[in-house]
Amino acid sequence: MQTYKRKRLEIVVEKRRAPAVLDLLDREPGITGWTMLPCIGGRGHTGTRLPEGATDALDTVLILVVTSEEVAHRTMAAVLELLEEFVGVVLMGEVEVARPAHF
Amino acid sequence: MQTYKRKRLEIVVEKRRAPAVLDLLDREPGITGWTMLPCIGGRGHTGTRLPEGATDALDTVLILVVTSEEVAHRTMAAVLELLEEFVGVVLMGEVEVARPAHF
Amino acid sequence: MQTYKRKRLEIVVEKRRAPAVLDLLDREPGITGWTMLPCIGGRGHTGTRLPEGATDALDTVLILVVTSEEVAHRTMAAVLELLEEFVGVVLMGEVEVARPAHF
Amino acid sequence: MDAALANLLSPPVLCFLLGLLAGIVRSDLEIPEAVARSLALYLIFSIGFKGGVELAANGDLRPLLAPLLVAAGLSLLLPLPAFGLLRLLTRVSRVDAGAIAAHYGSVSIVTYVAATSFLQSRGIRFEGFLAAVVAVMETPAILTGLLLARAGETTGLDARRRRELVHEILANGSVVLLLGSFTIGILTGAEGMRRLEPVVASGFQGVLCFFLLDMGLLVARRFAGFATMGAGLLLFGLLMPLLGASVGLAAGRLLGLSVGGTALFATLAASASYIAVPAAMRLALPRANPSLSLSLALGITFPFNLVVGIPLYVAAAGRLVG
Amino acid sequence: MDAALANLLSPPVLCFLLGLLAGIVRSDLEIPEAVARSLALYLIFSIGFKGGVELAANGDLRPLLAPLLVAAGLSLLLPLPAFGLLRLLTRVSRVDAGAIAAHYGSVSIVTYVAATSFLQSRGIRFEGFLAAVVAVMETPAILTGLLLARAGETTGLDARRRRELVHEILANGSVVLLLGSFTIGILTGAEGMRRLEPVVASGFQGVLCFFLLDMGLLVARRFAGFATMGAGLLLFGLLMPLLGASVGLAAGRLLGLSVGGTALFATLAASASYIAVPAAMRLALPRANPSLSLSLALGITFPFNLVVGIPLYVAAAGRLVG
Amino acid sequence: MDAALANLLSPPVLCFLLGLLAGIVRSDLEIPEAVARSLALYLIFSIGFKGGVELAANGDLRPLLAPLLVAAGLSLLLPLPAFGLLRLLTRVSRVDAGAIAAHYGSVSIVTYVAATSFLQSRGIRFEGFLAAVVAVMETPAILTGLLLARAGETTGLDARRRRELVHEILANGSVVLLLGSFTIGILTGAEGMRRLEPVVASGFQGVLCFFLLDMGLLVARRFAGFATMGAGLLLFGLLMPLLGASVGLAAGRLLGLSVGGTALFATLAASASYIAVPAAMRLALPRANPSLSLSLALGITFPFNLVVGIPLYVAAAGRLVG
Ligand SMILES: Nc1ncnc2c1ncn2[C@@H]1O[C@H](COP(=O)(O)O)[C@@H](O)[C@H]1O
Ligand SMILES: Nc1ncnc2c1ncn2[C@@H]1O[C@H](COP(=O)(O)O)[C@@H](O)[C@H]1O
Ligand SMILES: Nc1ncnc2c1ncn2[C@@H]1O[C@H](COP(=O)(O)O)[C@@H](O)[C@H]1O
Ligand code: NA
Ligand code: NA
Ligand code: NA
Repeated sequence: MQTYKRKRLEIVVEKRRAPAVLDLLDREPGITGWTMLPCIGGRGHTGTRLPEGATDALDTVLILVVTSEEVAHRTMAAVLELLEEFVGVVLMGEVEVARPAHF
Repeated sequence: MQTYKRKRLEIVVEKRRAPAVLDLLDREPGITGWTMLPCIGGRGHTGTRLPEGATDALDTVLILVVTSEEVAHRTMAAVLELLEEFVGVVLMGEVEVARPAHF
Repeated sequence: MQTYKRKRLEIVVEKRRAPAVLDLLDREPGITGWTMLPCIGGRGHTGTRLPEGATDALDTVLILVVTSEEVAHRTMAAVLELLEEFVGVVLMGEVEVARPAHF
Repeated sequence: MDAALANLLSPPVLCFLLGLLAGIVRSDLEIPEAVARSLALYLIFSIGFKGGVELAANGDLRPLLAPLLVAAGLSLLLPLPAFGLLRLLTRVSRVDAGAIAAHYGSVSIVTYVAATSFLQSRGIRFEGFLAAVVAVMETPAILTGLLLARAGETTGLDARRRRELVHEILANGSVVLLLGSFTIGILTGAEGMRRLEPVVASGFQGVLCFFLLDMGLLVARRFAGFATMGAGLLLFGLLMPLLGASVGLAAGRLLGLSVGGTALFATLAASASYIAVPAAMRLALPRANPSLSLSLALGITFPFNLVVGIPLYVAAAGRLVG
Repeated sequence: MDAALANLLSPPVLCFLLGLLAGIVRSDLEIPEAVARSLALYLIFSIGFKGGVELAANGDLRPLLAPLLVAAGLSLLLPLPAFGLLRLLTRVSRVDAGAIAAHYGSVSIVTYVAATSFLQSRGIRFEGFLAAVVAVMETPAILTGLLLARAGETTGLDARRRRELVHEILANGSVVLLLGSFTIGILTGAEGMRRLEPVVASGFQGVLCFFLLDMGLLVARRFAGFATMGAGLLLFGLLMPLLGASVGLAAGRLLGLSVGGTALFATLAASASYIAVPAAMRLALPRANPSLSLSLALGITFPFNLVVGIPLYVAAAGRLVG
Repeated sequence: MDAALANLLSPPVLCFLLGLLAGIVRSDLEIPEAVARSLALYLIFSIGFKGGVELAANGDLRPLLAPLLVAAGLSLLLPLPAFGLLRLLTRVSRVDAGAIAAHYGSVSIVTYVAATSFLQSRGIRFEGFLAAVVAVMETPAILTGLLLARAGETTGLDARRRRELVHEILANGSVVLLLGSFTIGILTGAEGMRRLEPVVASGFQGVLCFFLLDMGLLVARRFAGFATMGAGLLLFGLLMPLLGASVGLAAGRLLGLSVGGTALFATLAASASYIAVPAAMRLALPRANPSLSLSLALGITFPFNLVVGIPLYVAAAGRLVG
């Protein structure tokens, strides 16, 4: 099966910052889509987070974006700037897709 | 630690189509397993999906499959054919495993 | 955007074994963080798991760890040893990050 | 007027408005999905069960037949004027028009539930078999919507897809639960009610309030999409319930239903599905844009019926039948 | 006969059958996991609390001791005939046989709950301390099952694993909740009941109905696995509850329990765990196939007990004791 | 003493202790997050609604003004001594001290709910408008905490962040729900209560029990963090509620509140937020360590207030006012 190379961004942010990140993605014309997954815990520089019955203040999500190399680099920089001092990580990996026009 | 190369497929589909995809995976003898994760939103050619209290009609899931290169290509083609006009994306990436017989 | 190479580990284990795995990660000084995601099903050598209303005994989670190549190899071996005869898979992939000190 | 105000100031409608307000100011108030969906199942179970118990008390199943047939007919036929109106007022594609038409031929269970709650608070009785009428109206519209959307296409659905679709229509979760609880109500009657009363009857208003709070949040989220939708679509979302209600009122009168029953028939015809039909549409018309029909059914028609429509239809039924 | 029909036509059993039917026709009806698990916690809390309150009313804790000891003994010993039957009737591995035997030595809380609901609807009283009996029967079977599965192995569990397992057995969530709510019932007595009555008592039947609806859906999903399981296993799933019930009836009679108490003892012995034991088995016997034991306990023994077994055991207890 | 024992042996507190115990022995008992959060929403809605209904019964809104102003003032000012104490007793950073101070200026709704439940069980009445007092105390402390944390920094928040923060404070989910349900209570009054009574009133104690069970589990999980926290912080978690309560008692007395009202005022001042403030702090002070403040508010101050504080404050209010 013929495939085409794309970049795969993974962004872990607090659920309450996700709308700001999604807004940013929606404003970047090179991005055709994203997928958001829930997290049930994490550890980083701001300590350990485990599910809390009482508050969702510490919940995080993982946002997955597949896009071209150029857009991926631009987006990575933009997201990191947006996050600023906020919690979060941005990862970039390789991925192959079969329908190049879709991404 | 010695590792072996495999392919890592990610399939995002509507929850209601997932059983059809899993059936397909279960019928392919080269595939030894899969993992399914819930999504809490997404955007693509069919618009934006966010969690709905009222209906689960728009819910999506992410299915992860680790398998050999050959089987991965075959499966990618088969899943895309199954999805046809339905919503969904299929991604293929590289991954290393330690227990080659397991995948 | 300048990026740095890291390894990306994915560990799928039963939810009840996750604390043991997280303990292991927390004791490895080279690891600065992890992210845990819920799974809603899976298939492997111990059969098919789908969500059960009655018991969470079969629930699994996916733990994501980004770290250096050396630590990743060490951790992969340690996790596989911990899992022993227990259910689970460990995958290693490539990833690029922008803030090298963070991982 | 008085009834309209009473409706507006009832706890369920106020909870809906609170949710709407919270959504509009983008509060982080959020009812977890798993719980909201369970509350919907509870509401469906309750109205089915109570309808069955009520029917068992009367003992006579004969008067059921005509209303059920008329209801199925309404569900099959209402997509036609809906489709016509959409082609007239808007520029949505044929596929989207078919999908939207299917939503409006079908019914909104929560709107029905809110209407029964309004009737109860006013002391107006209605026929127990109406729970079965709801179930019967849920899915026929899917067929018509599909035919409208696909008309002109040379290739229909292939055999497997057709089988899947029929299955989806018959085995739809809310239909199964509604008919099932209705049957359980008939089978267990007063004794069953004695056992379940604290849950299905006493708890009903409170659960409805929480559920409508969540509906308000969801409806507010839909508002964002209105900007890109065009005035024609918004107009459709207000005209279609009035058209449906008129047909429903006429049908209720012809069937000789009580005031309450006629008002509920009108409410059903006026309402648009956002549980059963969206699910079926993902299978029947995967290329239809689901946000479009949900924004209309959930964002416009649902609040319109809840706040303005229900007291209006009850008043009209009172004039026509009472 | 009459009792069997009354059981079949009770709301809880009908809800179970509705879920079963929905599952068989592969309806998309689905109770969110988070809610289903919470309903199970509610049921456990309620029976524990009510048992404790009942015991506090009688005041006398002495009659507790013998039943608790016998119950623990039953849980420890029942895996032995279960294991024997499995080796006789089926070809499952030693590890799987041990795991399955552990499930059958332990108990199903939901089956117990359904039995108390059946007794209540027939006006048959039972001893309050039985809630503690349930707790005591949950985990000893795990030890026996483990020993059976590992017999013949030269290496046992290492020290850490053994510690983990003992912890799992003692700190198992349902055991802790059941004993805890039982204790809270004893400590707060009638005054506690006055405060919690609307939730733990009035709501009980309704919650049980919803929970059994979900159980029906889960059981139907298990049916798919039967094709590959072989007739011997299915037979075991029907024989073992009858054997367990006989032992339980005898034990109840020996202990001098009431008709209701004896019937519940039989039900407990006849039932198989699908909450506490599966969890412990993942730790004790990770290589055992969890689908196998769940398919048996959930797919065969649970529906058999719910629909046929409970009225049977109650009738037998009536003859034996009444 | 008697009251303290009665509190300790009440179902809600025993459920909390059960959860605590289960958490300490690391049981796998777990209430799904989605359900726990929904129970919290239920509790918030119930106290708001009941407060509103109560106020509507008295008809007079005037006595509301002074308590609301004083409450807002307390929330604004209490972070000052909290910050001072923290700098004195501990070595946490300025940012963390500001964040923690904000939590303690604000209030814990669940502590308030537990206090009303305690008052009810003792037959002590309190003013209905206190539900509004809770809402008013939730967020002002955030401002003070933020100013304290940022004092000395040359650059404040930029305009966008400031807008976001004001929004977070005003549109915070629990504030909106509390004020909203309070308003619905006022608008629908006795008639609304008649409809919602089975859910918001009868069910209250039972839901509180389940919620506190989960709180116990969460609190136990926090204990693990204590090892690294230092004695100064733990001391702060015990001293600050006493200081807050004293101020609250004085305020209640000055405002001429009833014994119950004064005790609730004290409880509010003594309690620390773990719903509204943590959410706002993620935006206002993202670099603050959220585990630190949650461990204090949830792990020390909450159990202290629940088990020891509430009966103490009620007794003190009785002396001061009664
Ligand atoms: N090395 C890592 N590997 C995987 N996930 C991480 C890592 N570091 C941080 N995270 C995730 O990012 C979240 C925020 O990290 P931080 O901003 O460092 O507190 C954490 O809660 C984790 O979910
Ligand atoms: N470029 C993308 N990156 C990540 N996820 C995507 C992308 N495009 C689509 N998706 C996911 O696939 C789902 C279906 O996409 P579509 O069929 O294009 O509507 C979306 O809801 C997303 O969850
Ligand atoms: N080939 C695979 N690809 C993706 N996930 C897998 C694969 N094999 C196993 N898994 C996951 O790992 C879990 C345990 O696998 P196992 O230990 O083989 O039963 C399964 O339930 C799956 O979630
Ligand atoms: Na309609
Ligand atoms: Na048993
Ligand atoms: Na305070």
